[in-house]
Amino acid sequence: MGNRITVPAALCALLFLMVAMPHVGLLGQYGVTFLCTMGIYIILSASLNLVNGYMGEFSCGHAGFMAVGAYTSSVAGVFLFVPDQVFGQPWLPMALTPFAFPIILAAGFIAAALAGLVVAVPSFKTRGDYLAVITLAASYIIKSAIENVEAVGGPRGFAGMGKIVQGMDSMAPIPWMLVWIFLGVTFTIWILRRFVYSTYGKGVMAIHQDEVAAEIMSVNTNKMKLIAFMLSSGLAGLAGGLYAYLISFVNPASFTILRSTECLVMVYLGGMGSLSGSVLSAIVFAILLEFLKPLEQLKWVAIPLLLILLMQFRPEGIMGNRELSDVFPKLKRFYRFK
Amino acid sequence: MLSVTNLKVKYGNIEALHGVSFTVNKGEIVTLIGANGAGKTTTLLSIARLGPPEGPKVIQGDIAFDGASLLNMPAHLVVANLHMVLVPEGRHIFGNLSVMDNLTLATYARKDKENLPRDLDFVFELFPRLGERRKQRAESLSGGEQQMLAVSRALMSGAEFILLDEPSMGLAPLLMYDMFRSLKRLNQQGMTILLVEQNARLALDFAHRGYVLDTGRIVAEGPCDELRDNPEVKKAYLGG
Amino acid sequence: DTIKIGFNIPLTGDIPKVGEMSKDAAEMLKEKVNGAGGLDVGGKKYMLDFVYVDNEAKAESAVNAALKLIEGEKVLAMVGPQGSGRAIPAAEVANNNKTVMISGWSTNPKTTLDRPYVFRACFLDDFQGPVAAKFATEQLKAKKAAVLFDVASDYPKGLSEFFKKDFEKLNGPGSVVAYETFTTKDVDFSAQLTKIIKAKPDVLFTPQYYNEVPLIVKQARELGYTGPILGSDSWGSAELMALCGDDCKGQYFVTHYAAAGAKGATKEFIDAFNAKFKQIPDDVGALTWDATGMVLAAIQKMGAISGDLPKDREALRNAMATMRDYAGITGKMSFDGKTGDPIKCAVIVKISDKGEFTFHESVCP
Amino acid sequence: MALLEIKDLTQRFGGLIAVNDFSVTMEGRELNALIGPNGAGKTTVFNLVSGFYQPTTGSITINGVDTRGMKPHQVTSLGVARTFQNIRLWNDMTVLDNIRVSQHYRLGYSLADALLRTRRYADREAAIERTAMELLEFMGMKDLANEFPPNLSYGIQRKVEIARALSTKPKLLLLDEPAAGLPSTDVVELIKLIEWIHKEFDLAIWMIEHQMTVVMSLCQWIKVIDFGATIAEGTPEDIRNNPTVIKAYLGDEAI
Amino acid sequence: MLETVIQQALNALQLGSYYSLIALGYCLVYGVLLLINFAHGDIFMVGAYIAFFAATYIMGQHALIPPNSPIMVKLVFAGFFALIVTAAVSFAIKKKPQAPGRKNYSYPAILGGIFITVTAAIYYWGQGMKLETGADKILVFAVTMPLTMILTSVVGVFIERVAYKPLRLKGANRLYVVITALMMGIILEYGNLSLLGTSRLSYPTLLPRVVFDVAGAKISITKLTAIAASFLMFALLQWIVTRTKLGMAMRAVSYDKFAVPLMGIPLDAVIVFTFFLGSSMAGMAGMLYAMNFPVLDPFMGALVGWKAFVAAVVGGIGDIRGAFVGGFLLAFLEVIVAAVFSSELRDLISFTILLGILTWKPTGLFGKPKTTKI
Ligand SMILES: Nc1ncnc2c1ncn2[C@@H]1O[C@H](COP(=O)(O)OP(=O)(O)OP(=O)(O)O)[C@@H](O)[C@H]1O
Ligand SMILES: Nc1ncnc2c1ncn2[C@@H]1O[C@H](COP(=O)(O)OP(=O)(O)OP(=O)(O)O)[C@@H](O)[C@H]1O
Ligand SMILES: [Mg+2]
Ligand SMILES: [Mg+2]
Repeated sequence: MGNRITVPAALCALLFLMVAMPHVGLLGQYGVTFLCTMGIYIILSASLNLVNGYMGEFSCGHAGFMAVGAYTSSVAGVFLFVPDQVFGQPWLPMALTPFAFPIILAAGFIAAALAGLVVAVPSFKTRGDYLAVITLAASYIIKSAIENVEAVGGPRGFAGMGKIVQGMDSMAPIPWMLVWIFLGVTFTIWILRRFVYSTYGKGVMAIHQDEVAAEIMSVNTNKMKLIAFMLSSGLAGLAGGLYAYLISFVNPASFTILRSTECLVMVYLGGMGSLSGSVLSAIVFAILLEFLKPLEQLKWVAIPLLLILLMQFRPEGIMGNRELSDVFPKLKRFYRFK
Repeated sequence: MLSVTNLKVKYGNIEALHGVSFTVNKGEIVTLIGANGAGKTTTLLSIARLGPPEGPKVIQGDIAFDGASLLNMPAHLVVANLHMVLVPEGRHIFGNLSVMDNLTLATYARKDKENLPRDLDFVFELFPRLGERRKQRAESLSGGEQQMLAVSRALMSGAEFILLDEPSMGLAPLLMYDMFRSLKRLNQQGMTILLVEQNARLALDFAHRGYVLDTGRIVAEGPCDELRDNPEVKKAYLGG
Repeated sequence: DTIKIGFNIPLTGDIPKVGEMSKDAAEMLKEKVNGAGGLDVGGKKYMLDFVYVDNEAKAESAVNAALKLIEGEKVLAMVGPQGSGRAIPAAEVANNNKTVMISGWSTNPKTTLDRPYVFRACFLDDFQGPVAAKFATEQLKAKKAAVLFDVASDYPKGLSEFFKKDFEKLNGPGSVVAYETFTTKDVDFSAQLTKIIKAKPDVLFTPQYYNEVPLIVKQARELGYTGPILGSDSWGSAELMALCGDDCKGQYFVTHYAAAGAKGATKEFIDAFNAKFKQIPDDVGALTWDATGMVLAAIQKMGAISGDLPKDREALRNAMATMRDYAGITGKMSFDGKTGDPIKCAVIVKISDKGEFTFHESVCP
Repeated sequence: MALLEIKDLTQRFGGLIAVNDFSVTMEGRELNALIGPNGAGKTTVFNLVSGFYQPTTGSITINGVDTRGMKPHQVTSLGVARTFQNIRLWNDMTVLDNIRVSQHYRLGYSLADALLRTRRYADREAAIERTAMELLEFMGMKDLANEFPPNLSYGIQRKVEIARALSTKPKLLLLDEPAAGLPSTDVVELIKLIEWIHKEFDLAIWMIEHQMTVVMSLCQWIKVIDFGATIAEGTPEDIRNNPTVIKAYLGDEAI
Repeated sequence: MLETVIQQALNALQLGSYYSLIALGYCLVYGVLLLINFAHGDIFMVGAYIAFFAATYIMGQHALIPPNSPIMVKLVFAGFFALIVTAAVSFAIKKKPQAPGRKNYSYPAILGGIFITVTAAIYYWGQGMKLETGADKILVFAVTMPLTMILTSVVGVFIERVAYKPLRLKGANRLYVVITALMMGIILEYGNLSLLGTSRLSYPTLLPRVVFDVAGAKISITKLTAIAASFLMFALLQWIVTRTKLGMAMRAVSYDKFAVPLMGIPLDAVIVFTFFLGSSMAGMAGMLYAMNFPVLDPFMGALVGWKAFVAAVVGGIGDIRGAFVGGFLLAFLEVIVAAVFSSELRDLISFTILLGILTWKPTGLFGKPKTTKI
């Protein structure tokens, strides 16, 4: 079936470009990092959309889970590959880094997903703005916990991931982080799309629109909430891991409420319950952030102003709860949303 | 007293009424009947001046009360100054307030405070159940009790002209008949009533004149007895 | 010809003042040099071209900014980022791209740790801490000390730890009777101060920023603390007195240079700055001036600019690493060729009753 | 063994007793009604049966399974489905999705299947969709499959809600005032529909309704409650002529 | 020992009074529109700045009109300033929903009075006379407070009109309004930053720096004022919301906006009034805060705003008592943790406890669980 391969093909082509362009000097490191940051934003907004968009809760502690993922991945990596005064001698040779990296990220994913429990369990009984505060508190707790762990440098932050990235570079001279982040984004979208388009995942939307009806119509609401929260926070953790290796340094100050706010803005800008919306808004947001820099302080007046205006014209976000394929039905020819 | 002329309204860009005209004279009971989605509620909302987002937007025609156009009068003044009150479809009671608070709130814009006790007694005598539930949070009332509360609110607000949208919805037969009897009494004391009712037979028994609404247009009108005998109406709305 | 130098500074974000000060100082230096017809490198005059990129006080944008400067702008060297949170990741980038980076303000050891291309213009916590401890013990005759600092901010935390260590070394274990913390952006310290006062210390050491000091001091006084309060270089801001008023008069702090009663180059700098921007430069300004100055000195030391960027950057790095006794306005600085950390003296400043920062004594390692 | 067996059920809300030891047993394939004045406790009984409230005292067993402590979705999986007094459809989902999601308890595949798109997933999804479409076809709403509920008229929405309930393959269907808000003409249709469903799907139906035309023409056995307690029960005939019921509930029609 | 306990209690009280004052503002707006007005923290910041300029201006320290400028300039300026105030006041009165439609001729009189007095006052102080004695400063305090409250509430209402109302009329999901509020907050912060520059302001001491001694524990008059204010405001709001019909109307709006006009209640007026009240509280809080923590910067509202929000919710958002108690609860938690355990763990422990409370009481301390009737 033709329409089944077009998307994978396109993705491969993109990946190839990303690897090739830097080599022929079409894409500098600056461009690469910019794309990377964009990618991380995409993961963040898409993952938060599962909880805030599809499930209709108001989680504003996404940064917390990102932090968990970031620190777990960093520690795991450093523990395995880098000599460190706290974690001692490396266990594995650098040569293994490219293969071990997915595992390192997975560690971050799992840790964050588990941290998601802190929010998921209360969500059985609590709802709406009360849950919002629980998520907020959770992120404060996580941040302040990290600040108190000397082993990971407390507020001074934790470094050493740079070595691993260099390690990978020494294996093969390609923009590794870009590749990983690209894969991360693809994975995120892939997993989320499959989830929300299965009848299984639609249970989450049922909860959003009428929880009572959902429960009585045989949807196991608690289970669905658990899954949604853990998946969402897990992916945030993935983003965190990638972030940590991109910056090759993490400190608690990078995971403040402001970070969560950014995620929120992207989700609602894109549209509650629209993956393509989240992706779009993330891209727009990243571009705004980077290219309005010349405005200096006024940038932070301009961006919110823009967003407010945008919401005045599209009170349901860029995409509302529709997907690109609903707006441009032609796209359906290339991939099936089932 | 109330005259609607060639009313066209839209929800967003869907036109729901395509030029509706009718009149209600003082002291009359007039009923609007029609299938689901005919536009009955829409008509009442437009008269009560409830606009977007929930309500419809008037794009043509006029609604006049005693000759003066209502089109740019805010909804709350319709109640406060003209004493024309709507009992909305779907109750819309204030669930977070007690039954009593709901009734008190209905008297917000009322000037003749002296009549309050009288009306309260009237309401509680009509719906004893509400008396018993006085203190209860309104959202936990049963469906029918909520309907009673919705109607009572209108009665408490010192209405002289009352718009009823399916008042009998979810009411037990006994209560329903009691309610219609009391409304009749009020009407004899001078209250004007515009009634929307699904049970066409009942509505036609109750009202003086009626209009039949079909997908946003008036398709038949006249005194109830005539309408009752009108073959189309029989077939389409009285179930043969 | 021109020489391009990049500045990676927080023009927005939550410490915009730092960015502003750095920029002003840099601009001033540029005008000074260009006014004199440019920088003389091996008999050839070069005009200076400074590029400022905002890092929003965020780690990732610091990295982006660094790359933008190094790649996009093709700068010869990069000054900043100032705060360690940004400096460390940016340093990684600069070092990987073999470009000289010098931070004016970052005191975190990680910043320069085995990164040959990364330097700093300020002394580290492990020097400033002991100085403060020594001063408290010897000059203030303190037997018991209390510390109040921001745990969530790496700079005060590091400093406090070193102070504690050394003060207890001098006055025996447990002589730091209260070791209290708060978190960034807190404004109410009464709970901690109450604890501190209860412990009856002879001196209160609080290595906080100039915008927090007034609150701490005021509340300490209101809660009945009468003893001396000792600070660190982060006090050394023009704004301190404007914000603090009488409360801060008579207090001491360790810093790089003393504005009032300054002599020679330092005084010139301050007067010029004051004339230009209507405010006394704080330590960030001064350190940025010196950091940039050192880079320029190193460039001159290179002898000639080949125009081949990688080669020049390499040469510049070597010139920097072997810099000896650079007479900066914050004191003499040298690099020992091994680390990027300068060897320089600290100054103890007393806030006079006129509210000026007066030179009290100078301590060298 | 009885399909539904309620023994001395009592439900208190703070001071007030909404249901007062109420008992009933229903065998499969019955078509019964529960009527009574407003606030008598009818809906509360339904809420208790569907597991939305936990009874203060008394027991509810479905096919011999005691439902105490069960969550609603578990009760539903025992074969009890219901509609609501005021329609509760999922408004941002198409009619089709409404009916697919309500088969959640018998999806027959796991999260992993959903993410990996295994064969089992494909088969089950197909099956679910088939069931849904068949149901819609049966009820003559096939062409509405991709409509969103808010765009449908009140009567159709009622039908969709019934379809959604049926899609859980219930043995017992609880209808809470299905005729409320329907014009007389539609009521006639509704009666036909319910009759048909009762025949076609071989299930028991228990309904709350205030419109006597519906109750009298459909039900075999009617239970009348007031203040949560049974005041009368019997065939339509008995009830129509039962003085207590007339006094407490039916009243006289003259306006 | 006892002394320290009392001292810490007082510390907690004064810290709590700020949390409560801000939380009350959150709660008020939430209680009516179910809108988490994330801009509130920044409106509070604006309040502090307004208070600063008002006070310094009145004390003649400010170059708004230099003391030596010609009489006319002063008069014109004073008149203009007075106009703003009067406009604000008239707005407030006119929109008061008690008397829909009814004409009331006392307003023009009142407004005229206000106009003249304010002009006079501002002209008088416009001379840039230096105020030395404590008494004068207390006078300044007395004038600045209401002025701040009014001006701040103008800002708040303005934001509601331009940013929130349009969305509401478009029937947008309430979370979009919340996000708009977030954006508004950022705009206020950076707007301020780019207007006034990066250097922070130092609030003048208005109240004499008297420090009372309660059994060895110390508390300054400023702190006492804050505590008193928070209790007063609480009482006032509690009265409005639970005792008056207006308050009842407010609660009704929160449940079903659609039906409110059907009761003859002017919906818009109720909403405006709410924002007026809420923002004026923020203004008051801002001023008291600035007096006690005299370093003003554009981000001062952010953290305390978030914390107050948490407090309001833990108390049971929408319930006045909840916000009030929540504020103090948070403060006491923070202080106790800092005092008993080590202060490093303050956020960790106090937020864990709050999280615990919410898990144990899903709708906060005072929030009523919504009975979903089906
Ligand atoms: N909020 C709305 N948005 C869009 N369309 C609407 C809205 N409300 C009603 N409509 C449409 O307007 C038409 C008239 O609806 P209305 O509710 O007035 O009919 P009705 O006669 O009251 O029906 P019912 O008997 O179900 O109450 C219908 O086609 C309906 O789909
Ligand atoms: N959650 C609750 N909290 C308090 N009281 C309740 C609650 N639910 C129901 N009630 C009360 O219990 C009584 C029974 O309610 P129920 O909804 O069962 O009545 P009903 O028989 O369905 O009436 P109707 O025919 O009007 O729907 C009512 O008086 C109602 O006020
Ligand atoms: Mg209707
Ligand atoms: Mg019921």
